[in-house]
Amino acid sequence: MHIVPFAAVAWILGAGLYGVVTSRHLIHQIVCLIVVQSSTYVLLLGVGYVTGAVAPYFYDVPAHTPAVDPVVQALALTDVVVEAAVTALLLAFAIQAHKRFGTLDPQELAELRG
Amino acid sequence: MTGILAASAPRPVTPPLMDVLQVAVLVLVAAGATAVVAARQPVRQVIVLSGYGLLLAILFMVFQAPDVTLSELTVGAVVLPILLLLGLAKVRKKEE
Amino acid sequence: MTPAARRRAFLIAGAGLVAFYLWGLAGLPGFGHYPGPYGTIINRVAVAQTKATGVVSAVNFEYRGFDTVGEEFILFVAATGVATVLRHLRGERERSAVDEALDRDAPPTSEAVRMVALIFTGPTVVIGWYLASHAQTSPSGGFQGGVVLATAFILIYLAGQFLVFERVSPVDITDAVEAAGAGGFACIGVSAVALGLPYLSNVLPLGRTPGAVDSSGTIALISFFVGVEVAAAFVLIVGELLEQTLLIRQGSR
Amino acid sequence: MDPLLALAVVIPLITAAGVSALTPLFRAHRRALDSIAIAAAGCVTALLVVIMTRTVGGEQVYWFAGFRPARGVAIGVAFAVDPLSAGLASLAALLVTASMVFSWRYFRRVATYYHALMLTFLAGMAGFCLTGDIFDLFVWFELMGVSAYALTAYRPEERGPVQGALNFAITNSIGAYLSLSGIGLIYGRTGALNMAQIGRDIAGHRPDGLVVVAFVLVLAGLLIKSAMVPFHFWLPDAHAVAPTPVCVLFSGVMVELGLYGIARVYWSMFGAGLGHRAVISRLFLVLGMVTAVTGALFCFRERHIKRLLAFSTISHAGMFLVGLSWLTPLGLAGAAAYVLGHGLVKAALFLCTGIVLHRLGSVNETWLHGRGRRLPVTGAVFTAAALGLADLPPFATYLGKGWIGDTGAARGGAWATAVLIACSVLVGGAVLRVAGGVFYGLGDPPPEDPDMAREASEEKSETETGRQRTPLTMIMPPAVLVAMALAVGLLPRLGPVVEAAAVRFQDQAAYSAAVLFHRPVASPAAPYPAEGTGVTVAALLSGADSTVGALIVAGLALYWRRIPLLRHGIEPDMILAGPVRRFQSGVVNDYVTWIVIGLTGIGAALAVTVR
Repeated sequence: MHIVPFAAVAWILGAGLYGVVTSRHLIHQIVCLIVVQSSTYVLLLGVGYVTGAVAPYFYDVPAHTPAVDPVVQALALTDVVVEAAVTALLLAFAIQAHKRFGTLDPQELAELRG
Repeated sequence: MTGILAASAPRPVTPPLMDVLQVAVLVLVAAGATAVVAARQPVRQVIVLSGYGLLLAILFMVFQAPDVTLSELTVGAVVLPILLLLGLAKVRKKEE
Repeated sequence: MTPAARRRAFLIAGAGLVAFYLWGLAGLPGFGHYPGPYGTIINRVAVAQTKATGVVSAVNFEYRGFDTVGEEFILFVAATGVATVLRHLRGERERSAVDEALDRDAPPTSEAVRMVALIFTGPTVVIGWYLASHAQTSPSGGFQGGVVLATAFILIYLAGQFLVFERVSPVDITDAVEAAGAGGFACIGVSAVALGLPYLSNVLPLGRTPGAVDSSGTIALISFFVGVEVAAAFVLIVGELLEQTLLIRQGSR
Repeated sequence: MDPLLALAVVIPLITAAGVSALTPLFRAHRRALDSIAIAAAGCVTALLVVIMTRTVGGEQVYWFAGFRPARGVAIGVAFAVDPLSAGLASLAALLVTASMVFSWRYFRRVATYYHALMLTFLAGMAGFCLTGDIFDLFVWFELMGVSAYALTAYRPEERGPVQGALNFAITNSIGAYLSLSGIGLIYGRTGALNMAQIGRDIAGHRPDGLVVVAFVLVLAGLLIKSAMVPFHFWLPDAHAVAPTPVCVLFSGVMVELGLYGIARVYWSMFGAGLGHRAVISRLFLVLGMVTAVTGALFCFRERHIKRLLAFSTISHAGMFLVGLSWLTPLGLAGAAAYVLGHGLVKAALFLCTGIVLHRLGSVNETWLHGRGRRLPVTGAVFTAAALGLADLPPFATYLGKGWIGDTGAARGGAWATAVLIACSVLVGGAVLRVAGGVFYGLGDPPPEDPDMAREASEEKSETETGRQRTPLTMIMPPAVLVAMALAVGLLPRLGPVVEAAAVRFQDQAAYSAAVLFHRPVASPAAPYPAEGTGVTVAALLSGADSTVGALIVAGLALYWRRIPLLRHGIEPDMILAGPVRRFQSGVVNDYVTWIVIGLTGIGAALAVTVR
């Protein structure tokens, strides 16, 4: 059990990178980039998890109940925003590229560019 | 919504059960990532991505992170796919 | 490199990288045994210090609030950048997207879709507002709330075509609102400096009962500004994309 | 605590939000917009200079929201500033101001977008320099990156910019995510995000897999940002297409920020815990050497002036890393002085290129040959800057290069010094070739390279071309920057001050005492006995050598076809055309593959040596 979450992290990272490297379609490539980043969420939240603990909300729980690490959750939230921002920007680039080059294949883009 | 809030409430979860649940979801997430990468047809891929976002949200719920669950649901499973679909719609229009 | 060569090179090197990464991951304390101290301390002191029961929000908007300032501006830059890249270009017909929406060749939205969209708009706004305004108590906060609010605008688009979307969110206004959201957050911090306190210090009364709507001082306020900023940013981005779509549909005839 | 530290980042952010909130207002009054932006940037520059002077006596620490650490455990975010970080930040602010002034008359049309993005870019760079928190570092790294991507694609109506921006954004984002993975790892071990605290926690244990992997992953993003071979491919693509005033920032300071990040994470976090100084030193040395040589070779065969300058930046980045690689105060001081001098002259070179583009409408060296005679002033400034780039004393560059050489020679690295001088000769020669050919029409135009010509001809729409006279707002900034490069080189007592700052930067114990226990150390301990920073004969000689060499190389390149024996010889610099085609393919997939290969190589090297 102890290694499963982290093995998953490494697997997701590898899969995402594989997608980025082999992709022949910019938007597909952007989605693969999202996968690469998703590995960092799993890593952060996995690192901060405490077995049998509650979520870090003390609204209806007595204080000092063992809770999981709130910091990594805050970091993951920031991470999600970054993901949204970068994806939107890349998507805009891809649309422009398609408008200028008429293709979304990185290979062809490079050839057209010379 | 309520479900998420419930997840944040103190539930005396017996670790073994939790373990099984977590391992199951983790395996699903890893498989989901592979599926997203493997889906080469962009529109289909975006649909798969939305499903992957849902899986991640479930995983974060199991990791006791309701906050991240919410953002992953809204961003990863809904808004980003919409953006990507809009982009693809435009690109497809051009190709015709 | 040819695609095949590239794939081969990656499979070798990538396997190495993953193995290397696993070597590091193996050094982590076992899953479920978070060593602390950071989170443990925060969990112990946060409620007393900030009167917020949602500790994640407390970290986001108080303990590590400065990260969130940067985060909001990352989103701000993304929206600005999307507008920069997708703005109407020289040579392209300058007709605004609004009148294009009338005669676009996509099939008009069916009544059913309109109804559903309209029905859902209200609840969406309510949920978004709830999330944005309860950062200090429950799992929620400006970011999630803002995104949900933005989706409400998308629903309006579904229901009423681009025409209404444009009318509900004219670019200039949205732009201003977004900037105001991001800038407002930064200015709250400055108000602390003006009072001689460190940047982003919690200058408002914290309230007595943890988790009450008036509790947690600036946390709730910041969360609100973040909500505004995020909602406006996403509306801007979606708006730009829609505009592009319509322009191209028009141009492709 | 000194509120200036926070304001240095907050002022540009609020100004950016303000100008874009008031967009409709500024449509009519563009000058007001320009003035506000320039004023904000200039004000930040002044702030940072003041901060730098205040930090000479010891690190300045600023705890946001006032959460000071208790018993050495930090629960808030801190800025921890020392002279070097403040100095680099003020260089960034200065260059932003300069390029804003330059832009006063440069762009045909300009929306508030440009100013907002420039200001957020500045805020990102300043925050990156000043922060003492590893995740905060990541946040400002991303803000810097996102602004840079958007600025690269500022002219999306052309083919180049979008493609360059895509390669830039994808490679750098992957780097950022790898760095974040490293941060997650180290957090899992130490449960801390404050760099000083992490450093204390991992010090004293034998470095295990986690520490090594975290180090390499955190390094990944910084190596990509600092364009180390083989992580550098994005840089020429981005530079060739970004608006010239933006290139000033990319080359002048953004790449150097990547190197600063490497130095920061090494000396504030990993240094003590990682140990194996010899291994780390060797690693940095090899990376730097390969980068310096590759950059110099590719630089020499370029005809597209902006790309040529971009490759020279890669070469210099390599030299800076060589300076760091000796791990000595003098090496770090040399790198710092070199970065400062290089930033000033490189910015001037790019601005002059912008003037050429503005007046003559091209950046193609072959086409421009002799046509620059109409721009005598620009030519003079460009030539002066080129000489500065070739380490001509008394430009600040020669001091930096000299110190790096001294400390290297003291550690049996004389051969490295020789290689670095050779690189300076090649790079300086290439730039002087441009100066002589374009502005004075010496020799023959270098042979045309069709692809480069096509690329260079795309630059037209960036600015209103064919103007009759150069506006003062365009020629002043480069002239002032070159003058400053000279002045810095002539400063008395520059050496001791910079070396003292370097010693402080490298003393990890003093850093964590100042950050975690509010006990700034007055006189930090140097890991090595301090070495002389006087104006050594060796420094003067090496500077003079590389300048003379550069002049000779430039002359050879210009008059190659007139040397009798070699008249029918092949073009020396076209030999490289093949490799450039193969590696600089422009396909982002290739670039990512190279990143993975490079990281795996570094990881393997450390895995076998660090035990």
